[in-house]
Amino acid sequence: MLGAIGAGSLDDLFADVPESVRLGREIDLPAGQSEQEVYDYLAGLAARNRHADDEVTFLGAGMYDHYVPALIDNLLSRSEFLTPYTPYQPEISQGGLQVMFEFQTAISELTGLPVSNASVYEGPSAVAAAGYLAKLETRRTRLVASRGLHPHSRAALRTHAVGYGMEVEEVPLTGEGATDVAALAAAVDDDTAAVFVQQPNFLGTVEELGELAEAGSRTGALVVCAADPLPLGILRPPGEQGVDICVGEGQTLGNRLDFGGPSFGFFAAGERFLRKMPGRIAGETRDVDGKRGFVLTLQTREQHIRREKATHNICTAQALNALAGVVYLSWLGRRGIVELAELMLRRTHYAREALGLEAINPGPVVREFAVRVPDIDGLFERARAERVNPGYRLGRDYPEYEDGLLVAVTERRTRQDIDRLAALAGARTGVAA
Amino acid sequence: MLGAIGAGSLDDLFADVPESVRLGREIDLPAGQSEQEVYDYLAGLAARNRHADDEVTFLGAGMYDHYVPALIDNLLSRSEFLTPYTPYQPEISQGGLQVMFEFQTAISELTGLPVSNASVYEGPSAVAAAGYLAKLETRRTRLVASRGLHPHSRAALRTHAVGYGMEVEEVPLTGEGATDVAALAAAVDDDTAAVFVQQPNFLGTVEELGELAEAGSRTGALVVCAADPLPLGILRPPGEQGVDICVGEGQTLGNRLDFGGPSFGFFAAGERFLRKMPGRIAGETRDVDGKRGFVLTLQTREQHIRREKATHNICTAQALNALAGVVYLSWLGRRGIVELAELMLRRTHYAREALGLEAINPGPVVREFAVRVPDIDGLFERARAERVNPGYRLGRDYPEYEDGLLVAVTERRTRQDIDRLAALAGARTGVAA
Amino acid sequence: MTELDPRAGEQTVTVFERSRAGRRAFVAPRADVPEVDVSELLPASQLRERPAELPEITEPELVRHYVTLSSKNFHLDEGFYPLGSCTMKHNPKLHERVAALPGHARLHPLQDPEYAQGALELMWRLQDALGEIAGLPHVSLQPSAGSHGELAGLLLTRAYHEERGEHKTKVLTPDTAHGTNPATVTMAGYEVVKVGTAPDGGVDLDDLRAKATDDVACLMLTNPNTLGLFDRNIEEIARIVHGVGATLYYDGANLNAVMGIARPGDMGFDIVHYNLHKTFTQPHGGGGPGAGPIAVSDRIEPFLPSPQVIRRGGDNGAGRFDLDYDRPKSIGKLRGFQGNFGVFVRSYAYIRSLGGDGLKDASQVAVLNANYLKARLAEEGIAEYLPIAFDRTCMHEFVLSGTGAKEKLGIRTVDIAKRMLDHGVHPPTVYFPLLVDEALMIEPTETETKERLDQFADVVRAILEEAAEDPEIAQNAPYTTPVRRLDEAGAAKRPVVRWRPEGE
Amino acid sequence: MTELDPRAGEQTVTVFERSRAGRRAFVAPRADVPEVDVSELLPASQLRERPAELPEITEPELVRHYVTLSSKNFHLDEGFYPLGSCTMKHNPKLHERVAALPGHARLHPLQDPEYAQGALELMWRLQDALGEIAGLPHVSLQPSAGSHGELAGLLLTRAYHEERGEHKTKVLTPDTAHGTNPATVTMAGYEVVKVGTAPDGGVDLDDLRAKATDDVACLMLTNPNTLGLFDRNIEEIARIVHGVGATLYYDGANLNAVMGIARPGDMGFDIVHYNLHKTFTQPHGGGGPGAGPIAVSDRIEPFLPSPQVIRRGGDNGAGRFDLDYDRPKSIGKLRGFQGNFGVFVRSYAYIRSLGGDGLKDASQVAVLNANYLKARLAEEGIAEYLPIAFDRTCMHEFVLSGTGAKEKLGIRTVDIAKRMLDHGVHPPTVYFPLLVDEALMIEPTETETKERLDQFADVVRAILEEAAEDPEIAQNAPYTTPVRRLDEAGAAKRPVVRWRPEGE
Ligand SMILES: Cc1ncc(COP(=O)(O)O)c(C=O)c1O
Ligand SMILES: Cc1ncc(COP(=O)(O)O)c(C=O)c1O
Repeated sequence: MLGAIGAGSLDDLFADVPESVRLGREIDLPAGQSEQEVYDYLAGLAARNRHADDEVTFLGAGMYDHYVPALIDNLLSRSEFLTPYTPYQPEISQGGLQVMFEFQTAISELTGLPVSNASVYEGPSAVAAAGYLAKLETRRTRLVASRGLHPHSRAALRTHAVGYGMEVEEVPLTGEGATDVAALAAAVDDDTAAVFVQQPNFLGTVEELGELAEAGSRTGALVVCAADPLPLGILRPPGEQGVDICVGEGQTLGNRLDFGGPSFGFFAAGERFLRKMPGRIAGETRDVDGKRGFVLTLQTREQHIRREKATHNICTAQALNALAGVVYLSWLGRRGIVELAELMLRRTHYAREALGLEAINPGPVVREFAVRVPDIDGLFERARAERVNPGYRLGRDYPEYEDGLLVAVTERRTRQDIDRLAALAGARTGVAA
Repeated sequence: MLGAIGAGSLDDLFADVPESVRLGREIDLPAGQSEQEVYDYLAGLAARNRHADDEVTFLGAGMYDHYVPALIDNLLSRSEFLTPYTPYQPEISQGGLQVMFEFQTAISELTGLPVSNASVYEGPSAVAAAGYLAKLETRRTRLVASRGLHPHSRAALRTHAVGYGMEVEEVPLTGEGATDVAALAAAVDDDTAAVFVQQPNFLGTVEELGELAEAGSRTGALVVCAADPLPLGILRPPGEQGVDICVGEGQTLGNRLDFGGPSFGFFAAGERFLRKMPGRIAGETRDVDGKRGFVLTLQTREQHIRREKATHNICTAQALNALAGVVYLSWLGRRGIVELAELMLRRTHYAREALGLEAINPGPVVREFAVRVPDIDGLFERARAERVNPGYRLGRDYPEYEDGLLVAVTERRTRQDIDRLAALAGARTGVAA
Repeated sequence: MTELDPRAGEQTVTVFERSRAGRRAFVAPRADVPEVDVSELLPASQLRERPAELPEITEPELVRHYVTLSSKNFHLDEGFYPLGSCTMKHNPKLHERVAALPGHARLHPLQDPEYAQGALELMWRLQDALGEIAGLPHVSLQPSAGSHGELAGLLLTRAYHEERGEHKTKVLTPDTAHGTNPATVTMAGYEVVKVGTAPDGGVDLDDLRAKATDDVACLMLTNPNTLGLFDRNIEEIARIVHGVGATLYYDGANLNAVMGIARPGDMGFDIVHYNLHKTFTQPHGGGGPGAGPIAVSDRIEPFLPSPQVIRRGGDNGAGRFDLDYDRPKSIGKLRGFQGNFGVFVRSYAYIRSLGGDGLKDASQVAVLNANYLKARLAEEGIAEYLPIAFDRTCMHEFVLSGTGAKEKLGIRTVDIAKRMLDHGVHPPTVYFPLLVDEALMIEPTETETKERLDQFADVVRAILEEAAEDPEIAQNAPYTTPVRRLDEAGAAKRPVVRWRPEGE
Repeated sequence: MTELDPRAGEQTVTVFERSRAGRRAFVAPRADVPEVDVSELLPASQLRERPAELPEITEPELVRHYVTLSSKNFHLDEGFYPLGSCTMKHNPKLHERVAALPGHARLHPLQDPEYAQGALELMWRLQDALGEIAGLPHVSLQPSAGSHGELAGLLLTRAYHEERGEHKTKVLTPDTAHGTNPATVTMAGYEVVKVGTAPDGGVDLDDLRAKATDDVACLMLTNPNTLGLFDRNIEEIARIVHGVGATLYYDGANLNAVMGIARPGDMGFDIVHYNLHKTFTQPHGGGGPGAGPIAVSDRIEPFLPSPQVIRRGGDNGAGRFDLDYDRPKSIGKLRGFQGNFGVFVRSYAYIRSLGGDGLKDASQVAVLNANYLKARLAEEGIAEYLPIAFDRTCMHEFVLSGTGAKEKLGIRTVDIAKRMLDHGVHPPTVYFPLLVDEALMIEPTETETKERLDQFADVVRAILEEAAEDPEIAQNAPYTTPVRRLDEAGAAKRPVVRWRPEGE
């Protein structure tokens, strides 16, 4: 091959690289290994993690131990889905494009908003992307976020907002662990570009979304709701309650825990935001023979066309994870998502009662709830020794709940599991059936 | 749908089933469960098995802990390979048919025999199938088997031979653990249809195949060799040494342990046996447009065409497992199989020396060897407590080696593993490098 | 379009032809023991002189080769596959997941039972469930597929008779029997005697009575039979067969019709095989793997293959599972180890998923689907050309005859089948059972939807209508497949069964 | 052939259109807690009134739907995919296996570090390796992709300058820059200033000098640049940029050219992002996921995102890995949790498989393959129509211009690309970089064989020859794909971005 090129050696090909910036030595890394050795090494590392099958875990706080059906693994491992890149050539990418279109439809159904994109990175950066859209749309300078918004979402919003030159102000929770409507109403002013709430909120509280939206939009700010898509199977959709933009973390939809990623974020909004959305959007069209087909559409929003005028800089997103999401939703189906969400709902309330501890959010909750644990260190010590993980300690993110424990319940946590945690937490007995 | 049929109820469809043979109750089995529950239940059972990653295992004796490359899982999980049935319609089965053809080629290369079928069930029943072919071919009544043939192969041969009306006689091993050539020569007579040997034999001994074939075929009996296909990467092919039929267990070629199956058996033979082979055979041909293609060929041997005159009754075989086999062999490749077999060879000899115990087969061995262990019960007790599995105890199958231990070595057993076993077995030190 | 398709003439190449010297996918693990020369370790006589000509290819190209090949297969996850007698039901993807758990997939078959309790319990529970489903108490999971089960059945029959000092030489099989039945009879050292079929599609009782002589060892039967019909006379058949001291063998390939409805054991069968890869969902795999467990009555039990999976001691989970080799009357081993365990895991997952009532549902829907499709194919415009062979309520499958199409349209069953390929459905089993001229044997299974059945009926109608206009279309079909009709005769006449390098 | 293909006119349907009331795949686990009415647990205001219209479909039909859809995708495991700037290298299947290990895939991101030591060690080792490869000591794995890394880079730049009390408002990007660069600049609150390209394809130094004013915060550069050319003046560029107190940002999308050869850190870059999904093998996934870690020099380190993976205590495996949140100057979190860990597992598997010299080999072969293909495409019969944009030794990719074809043959780059679809190869990146008219940007990667490169050259030649005879063939291509040219303008004018039931 060198001959055809007219080069004498491989080195000749790098003649443009000035000597002074050449490495001049080997990269200082261990020598390459065979497949078997790399497998053994990484399996050895993996064995040093206590994963969700190694313990009974009530840990949630943004990612949840749901059962991922086997067909998702099978479909995602197909080279046809696994190994193409972004569908730039629609004629040979109808599979991926139609998946995007179906994904958009499912997200639109769940959120009650007419338009959805085909995924963004993940939850908290989706929240930040909504902030950017609010800036483009309103040209205002302030963002207001409920403390019921995931701490990571608030953090990501703050980080990104520095870039687009906005400030983020927080609205406290009530004594019942819900967003304080009055405080929200008070926090917005004519400079407020958007308000951010979460449904259910970080503590698992089912928020009065309509009231929040009304209060938050008082001065013309956009209302952004971060939502867990699974409870949306039984909760009134944000789009029906005055929410302009609904974003969220998609891990709960057929994605692995993966120590935090990759998963996907979703981004749905009212029709009027369609041309300001971030990320890829698939649209339906016809080919020259009149055949139905799908394309990447409204690309004039995107960085590769619009460059510095783009509505976002996102390029590579989470197509494979979003595929898992739409397959999962189709697997659950119209009735299944209701059954699953109701099971979670009932178990969540059962668990809160079974634990018999002081509830931080005593009102309606789904999938998660927060309690005060008098001897929280002791509980963790006892529980971990028995391979039970009681949940997420709120102290780091919420000094006001120093002794707070956030307990997540999914369809994988049986009543028996819950009773076990209750016993560890010192509850006298379980709840009567 | 019942309406279209003109039936009033589902029960009407079963009117032909006499009341007296109806079950009249539910099947007495636990109620059906969700995917998640079935998964949890079976995962719970699986967790009660100590598998090959749970311990350092030297267990072999017919199935071996080889590394199966990830691409095999990926390819085998493809619906295109996983979910068709036998390629009865060649126009829409070229994938499966070409795989068979490639498989046949690879087996033919390894065994040094010109024709191979596309798989039989597994090793020992492949041996039995060779017995049946010998009967069809020679119309003689006796079969002679070396005690170096896997005990399961000898057992399966005996079981099947009762059906086709033949007796099986055994030839002992020498004091060095090789088939006794003189005894073999003495055992064959004019009624002998076939002799059976194994390479390497059950103890890991590399047999003098040419001498055995010469002795065994003295009176016109067919020479059948059961072989492990992986060492054939460096061993002289049976087909070059007077062997008529080479059969074997294919698990070592990219198949899982699976507690014994499914794997595949292979069946290769001289050209003259082509029309007497059992099982499916793919052949190359052309379509009406002159395009190269593959079909199931020589089907007039098979049960669905020839019925009681078929050369075997096999129908469903091991297509998916054979696919793993040919992918594995292609993955190893021309040089890789040599490297792998040489690594096994060296480690086997290293291990025998390291153990420092009395060798039952002190001559050339590959992948496996047998030693006498003075306190074999003690060794197992010590080793199992440390999650080391020393190997296979020969006592049950070979009363003559009551204290015998068969130690298998693959590319997965490192020198460190071997030294650990040696230490457990009381060897003073490992071997110098 | 072909003239605009630059790949239309592309020829397939084998993986061997993709080989290029020096390439590789495999990398050897580090050599950690002394690199002794191979010639010091092996006798010269046993050293290979030149390497086996396996391909030299990189991982990406290897993956592409097999991915590309795979895409030339039609498969069940693509569309309708009503291959009669093969029960092409959907294999839930869960089954692949549980089979792949390291505790299953990486378990050595000779692991000490103490460390394989989970696997043995699974086998024990599967035996138990299968026994309950067939109504016969003793199960061996060992046989590798249906035909292996059949062989086991006849070896058991032989052992049973021999113990009683009876010498029998014949085995009866109906003329509708699957080819494995007579092939098995021969392999088991018996002579095949064919029994005729009555006008209603069942066993001809008179013929059976005439042929059921004292030297008959067994009648092999499937019920419903390969015509998809339940033999109403099954009790009388059992009486006749048992009357001459023969065993009654149940070919379980058609068990999918009757789970939870009627049990072979209750019908009088002594020995049953199951095709786990039909009734109890396996991935089909391009023709395997499968498993053919057998169940038997008390009198046959002593002869079952060795080892048997048993539970020792306590009843309620307290017991310990073991392999029992102490079976002095056993016919011995049929194969290595304990059978196709990976297959057992899948089938047991299936049984647990469905439960007792789910299995019955499955059979009912299988029968419903078959009858619905039969009704659709009995419509005008189809039935004239493809009349049903035996017009009764069918069970899980039914058989049409292509005689009408042959006579009236000039197209044969093979042409109809080939034209189906262009429509993206798999043809039924064709030219079987032999009894039916130009047979099409159709088994939709319960995992298909009404839309699929309707679509299939529409396809059949479309093919017949098209043939009425121009029979050559079907006669020369298919057109849209990776290759078209292949020269099978030539392949058999000058067999090329392996690739060889140019010039070799 | 179309007239003989009964499926030629078949229209695709969405999974929603396959829905039939009452069907399902999912079965709910047993309800084991009291079945309290939902209305007792949720306020009426928050109760959904009608269920979300998700499909009702069985598992087999669901599988078929997506398997069938998938087969409409061209993909890397099928054939050559020289999509410039995307580094479509083969992702070894091992990577999927190790990522799927339960210890990785089932690990909760908030697991106590004590019980996640393996994961943290992997991340720590990956950081270490990436730092060594880029020649910059401090790595954050957090950004989700390249563009996210870019944003992080500019936020770091801002934090750095702010700490020093410097207020800067502009960021320089070359006119060859990828679209994400200017888009990021805007999102990060800076103004974009474009720098021109010199006749040799590198940065126009004069223009750079003119625009490198005190209010410039950063120059974003990729080297080799998007023309596939290594900028020989990189040291001078660094001097100019650093001279005005700006940072030099390395867009790592093209790192695949220079691993083990030259390191961005040694070239003078302050901040680097890696596209793990390009250089360090990810499965591509139809457009993700990926990850865009960043590496920085000492002076930028204090501002890195939080948390950082660190090792506390002993050096040799004795240490304990932890997440460090105590980073007072940090720009904060860019996203949830610790980043795309599953991506890290794959990339680290890659780095361990190749080792230091293997990575260098990879870059060398990537460059060799690009230059070989460039040479093949510079042959007579091709180069007249598709001249290379900047004719120098290229690095891992190169850019052709379709101007010749447009003028001499009347076909545009888009036509060539569409006709490639019929040949079964993926077209290069087209119409980028903007600087080159009718651009074709070709990146073969090192995992391709010479045969693939030759085949691609043959395809290009065939298309051009064909166009010389009849340009309409390319102008109307493709012909063999599941759909043909699609109405993109119509799609954008009247956007239909979700399915709706009839009548809604
Ligand atoms: C009726 C019948 N009997 C027996 C068999 C043989 O079963 P197997 O293929 O499992 O050996 C089949 C398989 O097609 C069959 O349909
Ligand atoms: C040169 C260049 N820079 C930046 C990017 C953006 O990277 P990502 O897609 O990971 O966000 C790309 C991706 O295509 C690229 O090619």
